[in-house]
Amino acid sequence: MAQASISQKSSLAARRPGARFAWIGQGFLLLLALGVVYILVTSFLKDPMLFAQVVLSGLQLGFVYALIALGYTMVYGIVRLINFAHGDVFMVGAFVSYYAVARFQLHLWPQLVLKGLSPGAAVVIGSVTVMLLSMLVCMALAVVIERVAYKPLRDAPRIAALITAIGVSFFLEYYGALNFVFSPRFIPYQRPFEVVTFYVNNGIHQLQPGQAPPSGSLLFSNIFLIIMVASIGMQVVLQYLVRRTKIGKAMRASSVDKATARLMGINVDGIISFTFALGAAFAGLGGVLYAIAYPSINTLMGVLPGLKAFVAAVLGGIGSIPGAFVGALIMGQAEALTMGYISTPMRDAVAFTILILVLLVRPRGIFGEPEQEKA
Amino acid sequence: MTFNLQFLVFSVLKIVAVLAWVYFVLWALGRKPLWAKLVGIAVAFGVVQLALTKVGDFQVMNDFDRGLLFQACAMTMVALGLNLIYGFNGQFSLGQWGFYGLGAYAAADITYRWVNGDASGVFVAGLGVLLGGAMILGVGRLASGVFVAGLGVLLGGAMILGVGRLVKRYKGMPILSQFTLYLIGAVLAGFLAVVIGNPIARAFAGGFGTVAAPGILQSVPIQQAVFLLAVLIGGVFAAEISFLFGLPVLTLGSDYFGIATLGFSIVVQTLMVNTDTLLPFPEMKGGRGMIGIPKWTTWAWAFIFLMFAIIVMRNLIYSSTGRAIMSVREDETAGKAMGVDIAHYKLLSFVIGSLFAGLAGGIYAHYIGFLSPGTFDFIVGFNPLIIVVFGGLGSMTGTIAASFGWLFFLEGLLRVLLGQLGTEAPTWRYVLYPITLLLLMLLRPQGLLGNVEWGFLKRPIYPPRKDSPAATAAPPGGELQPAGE
Amino acid sequence: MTHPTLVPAQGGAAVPALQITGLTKIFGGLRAVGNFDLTVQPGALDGLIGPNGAGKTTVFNMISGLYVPTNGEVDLYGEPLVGLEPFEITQMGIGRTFQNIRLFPNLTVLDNVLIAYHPHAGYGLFDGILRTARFGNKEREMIDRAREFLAIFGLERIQDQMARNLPYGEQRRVEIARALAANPKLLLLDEPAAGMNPNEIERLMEYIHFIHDRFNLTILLIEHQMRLVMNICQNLTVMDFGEVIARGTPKEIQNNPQVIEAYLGRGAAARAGVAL
Amino acid sequence: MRLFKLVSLIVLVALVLSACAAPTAAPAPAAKAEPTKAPAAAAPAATGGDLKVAVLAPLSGAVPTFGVMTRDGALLAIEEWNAKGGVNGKKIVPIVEDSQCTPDPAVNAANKVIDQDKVKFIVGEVCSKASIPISEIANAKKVIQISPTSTNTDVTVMKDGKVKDYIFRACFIDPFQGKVGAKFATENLKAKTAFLLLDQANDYVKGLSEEFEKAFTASGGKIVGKETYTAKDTDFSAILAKVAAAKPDVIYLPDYYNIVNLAAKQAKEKGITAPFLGGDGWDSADLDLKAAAGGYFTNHYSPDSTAPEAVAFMKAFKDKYKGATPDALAALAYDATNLLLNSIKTAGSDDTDKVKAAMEGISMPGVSGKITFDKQHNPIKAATILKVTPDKVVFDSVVNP
Repeated sequence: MAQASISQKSSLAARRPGARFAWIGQGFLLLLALGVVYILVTSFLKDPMLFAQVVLSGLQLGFVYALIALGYTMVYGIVRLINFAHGDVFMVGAFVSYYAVARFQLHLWPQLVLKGLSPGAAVVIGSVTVMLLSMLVCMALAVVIERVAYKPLRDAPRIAALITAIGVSFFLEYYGALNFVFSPRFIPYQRPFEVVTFYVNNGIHQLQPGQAPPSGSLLFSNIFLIIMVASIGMQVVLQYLVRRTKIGKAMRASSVDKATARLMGINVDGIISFTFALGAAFAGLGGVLYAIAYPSINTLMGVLPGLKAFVAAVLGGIGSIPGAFVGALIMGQAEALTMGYISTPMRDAVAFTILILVLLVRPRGIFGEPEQEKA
Repeated sequence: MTFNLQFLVFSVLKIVAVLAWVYFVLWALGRKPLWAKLVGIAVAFGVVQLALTKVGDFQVMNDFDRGLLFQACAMTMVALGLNLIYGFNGQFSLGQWGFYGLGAYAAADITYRWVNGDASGVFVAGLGVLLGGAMILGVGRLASGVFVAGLGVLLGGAMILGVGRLVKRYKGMPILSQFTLYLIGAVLAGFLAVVIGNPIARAFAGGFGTVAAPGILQSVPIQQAVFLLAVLIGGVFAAEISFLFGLPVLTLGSDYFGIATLGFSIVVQTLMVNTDTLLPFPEMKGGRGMIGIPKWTTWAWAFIFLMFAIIVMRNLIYSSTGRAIMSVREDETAGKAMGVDIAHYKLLSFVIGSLFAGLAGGIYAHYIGFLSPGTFDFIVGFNPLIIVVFGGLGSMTGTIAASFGWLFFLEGLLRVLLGQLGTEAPTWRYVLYPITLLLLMLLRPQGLLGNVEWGFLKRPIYPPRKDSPAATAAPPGGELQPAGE
Repeated sequence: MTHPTLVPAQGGAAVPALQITGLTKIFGGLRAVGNFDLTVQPGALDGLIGPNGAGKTTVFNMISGLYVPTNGEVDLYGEPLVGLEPFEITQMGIGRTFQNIRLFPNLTVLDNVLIAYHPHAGYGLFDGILRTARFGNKEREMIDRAREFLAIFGLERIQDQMARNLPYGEQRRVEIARALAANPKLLLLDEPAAGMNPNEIERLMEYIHFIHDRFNLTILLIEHQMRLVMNICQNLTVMDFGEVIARGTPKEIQNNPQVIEAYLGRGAAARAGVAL
Repeated sequence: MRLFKLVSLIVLVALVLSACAAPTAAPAPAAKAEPTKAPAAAAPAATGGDLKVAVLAPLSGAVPTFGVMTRDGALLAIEEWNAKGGVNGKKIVPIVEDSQCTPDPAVNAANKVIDQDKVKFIVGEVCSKASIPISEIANAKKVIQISPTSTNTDVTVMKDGKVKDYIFRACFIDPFQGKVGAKFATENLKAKTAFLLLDQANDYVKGLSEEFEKAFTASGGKIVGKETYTAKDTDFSAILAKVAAAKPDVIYLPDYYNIVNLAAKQAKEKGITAPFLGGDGWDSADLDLKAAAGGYFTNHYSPDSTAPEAVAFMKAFKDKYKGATPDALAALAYDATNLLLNSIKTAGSDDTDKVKAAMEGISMPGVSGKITFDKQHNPIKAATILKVTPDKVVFDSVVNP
């Protein structure tokens, strides 16, 4: 045996003499990684507070991306479709909440109906109502989109559905931009509750409007906390849904083998619609939170967050729910740190470079199952 | 605003006429004797040339149509390249638009510098492209002869030239290591090109003369030659970048490759925005857009490059190389088992596809005379993909017809129609377009033409030879019947 | 193709067609194939059998280079194969078919065969693009050869059909023909009789005999259909759980209790014989 | 049948989406434009045939909102002229085209209106990157183009420095506003340090901040930091963290209101108290006043200015577009159209050479002040400084550079 393995090794080396040059590529990656580490460490040492602030803003972005990425990853996992319209569903979510708040004052209903409620609880209930409404509308929209544009193409080449996804995306963007729909304007978003900023400097204090925080303090806002809680909460809910419930089992079965799942009595079309609806609900929630955090809405607002979230899903390993989450956090950090320490215009370039490098090392993303070649 | 039916009818007729023209071109190219082919092409060229000519006040195709025509030619090349990559080789690429942009900027920079009395574009870029090419091909390939040996000795660039060979000699080198070596080689090639190219360029400075009295180098024939060279360099530049990028990235699976190429498009656009800050090209003016590119693209050039793309594509597909490329799409594992070097053919089709895109970029840049990063946005980059899918994946005819049809529909018919319907209607253009897209896709998911080919693009037939020996030994079990069909 | 051989070929004249020593493949802790040895003599028609999941196809994949072995050696006529790319191995003279037929579905039967000729096309990219005289001659020659070749198998009448439109049995024959077109010295057939009825298997056996004789081939096949294996194979190797459990002629294997146990489980060994 | 189902579903989606937003009586009224109606019956009849004027605006693409505002401003001017009997006795026929703020569609749109509709006068485009290729075509074909808002100098000037004869613009070019802003910062706000925020890809922003930087440092100020963002950014916190660390006296952000809304709001939430300073891009009904409160911007007119032109324009626009408040783009498009039509009237014919000559000599009171053209076809106007308060934008001062 020992003899065999020696002869095999020498023979392999003769067949593959280049294998010993693996260090060149590894060195290249290592150099890149060292460069990144160098930038991060020096930036941190220069001003730790600023660094922490940048990381915090990256976290906020990352949590929003995570919400959108969940929809991408679920849909891809089950129908292998890059649902380009997902970012626009996100946009519709933001608009629905805008109209609910600005036009119908929906967020004020608890104060009107439930007298005697403490103001804090009223705001919470009102805001949650608005979010639920957005989620519901997005779910309905996603189901309609799925039925109209994707379902008839389930047996067609995959690319046909991708093109219709692009078509739906264009349609939502430019139909929404018509004057009698959402109008093409950049609309200042009206929040259902006020954003309050806190600063950490010898304890946590609330920042009063017009007050400058003492230097060397770390700022965060209530919306950051809400986004974080919502994002992690949804992640947990989804994990529970997929792992522990019957419908989750059906989803997993459908994603592995639709035909067999059908034979097992699973309503695969229903499951697919459900997946779309679920993803859209998260996107709708993401849209509301995003609009609250970055209060300017427009029919094209979903394009870039959608793309970033998709990249995050791929980065984490598309089809994997924790992957989408981790990928989104990495994307958020990559963006914030690039904005903070390299140069903002390079942000997308850096994000995609990270994606490509990760894929080269792990071809199915961080949490992706490596695909075993079947022969 | 009165409704002008005449314009509308003309716009529809134009689409029909353009498609008929495409059919004629393909039919003419498919004629058997060479002279018939040539006559056919000449007629196809002449008809359009005539239509573009202004006789007094009468002109069949005005500048509006002319613009659409040029854009359609460029789009055809880009889409053909994408069809090679995606339709024939099965690699889902969203990066075609980036290569188009690279070609456009590279070619534009060369001619821009030339008309401004600076030959460095041609020499630096040309040398860079040649050196890069030599590096990629390595000694012992196309460039093996005088050229590479001579330059190799002259420049001492043995290292650069050797990368390809090194990689070949040391088989089994991990892709990332290969990539790193090529990258080093490319940087060295670029460096050498600058060092060598600039003095050569300076030696030519006298020939340019002044603006008032242009020298010999600004004469029309030389300008045209420089234009041709610039477009070619732009194309080859794009192809070489695609080699460097494709080498590691093509190892990814289909959708992952797609996302990586989308990333490439976005990175390229980012670089374009920063040409004057991060990159040393102040004349490109970053996000402000590059002005002053000579508008040298004529119908003749556009036509020549279009024919070039069509003929190369067709000849490539109907050859053993083409079959090897298609085997990758059909079944990689089976291809490997049949002795096809899958990685090689993926790279080959990616590089050739990008070459087409790069050439198209050069044609486009010298037609529009102004380049802005906005043109190369990734959203616009979905257009070639839409066209290829519309025409039918793996159908060259479909791609060509769809490119022309798409432009004359979206920018022609829809524009004219909605322009007639009042001042609010034009906002509906991008509402109607996706609806058309949806309906077409739902009704014909396999594309308009499926895999039908016209004339020249049909599969060549080799009739069996008369003296073909009959089957010497009839095999047993010749009547094998299907099992349980 | 010459490659430096560090492992000397065994013996002078009697170099085996295929010599596998100590072949092992571990998939993430799972030992799919362990310490597998096999020798196939030139001109042999041998079989590799074993229950489902025994690692037979993994062995084939390692021979043809689709999997890189964790350990071990594969020599084809004394030339080591491990470490070569699959296409290089094919070009060195190993042809194979697949368990679930892998034709190029959207290409014609003729094109399927022509792809097998590709490594020996005799012209390059630029000949093709420029349509040189060389291209014309070689392409013509190649197509004629492919047609003659298809005629041998009685497939010439379907040569212009898309492979995906063929009935199952014909697809199987096209796949074998395609593997032969690459002019292999050794042909690996992975379950050629899968999905065939007894009548078809009968014909397939004649067919395998025919190609074995006509092309002077060495054949190694994997099969579940014992009738086929017992009738046409000269030597059999039986695998179970990635290891060789028996070798010998069909007769010997038929009566090997270990084999019967592997197939039918303990206790059934006594009642065996009939099943094999 | 399937087709019918699909179509009906699409219609359903469309209806639901519009139902979502249809009753436009919101606090922030949407600009509800309608197809231009024929001039009122009482208007004196235009007799001498039609005069076609093309309006090229990005109605789709990245910035449809700018396009719609530009179109509405231009159409308002045309309607008013038609109501007065047209120009030189000719009825003005607007032709609107979508140019997407991108070179290719812009060129197609320009070619279409010039070659197919035989238009001799173009108002548009908004973006310089679309206006430049249009200007090259228009200039070559002796078609007058007046861009309301393209600030890039290359629009009216060729590469070799020659002025394009037939191309004009109605907006400030970059240097002017930058200088005014810097002067205001140093003299009125007594600022010593400034922080620049700019979008590398937007030449308007880039031009303004370059000029501001020059003028500000020349007058003894110090630029303590410069950060770039991109037009699609929504999260400015990483950048603002650096601004907070640099503690500047003013922050110069000469971008459009949508960016200002986001950046200023986030800055407020981060406790950054330094005032923001910007350019005419801020001017919009959609400027978030609470967010930008305390900021100043340079503009050519003031919404509470008492100039009769401005008052009339505000009223007319609100009437026509159901209460929508015009922004800078609408005002400039309105002025651009008026400049053009006035010149045609002065020239007495629609011969572009004559109109061009008339245009060069024009002196017209516009919404954005009294306008004359300099040698490079850029308008000469006085700049006002406006102050943003939480309720409205008020006039602050006039600054001459």
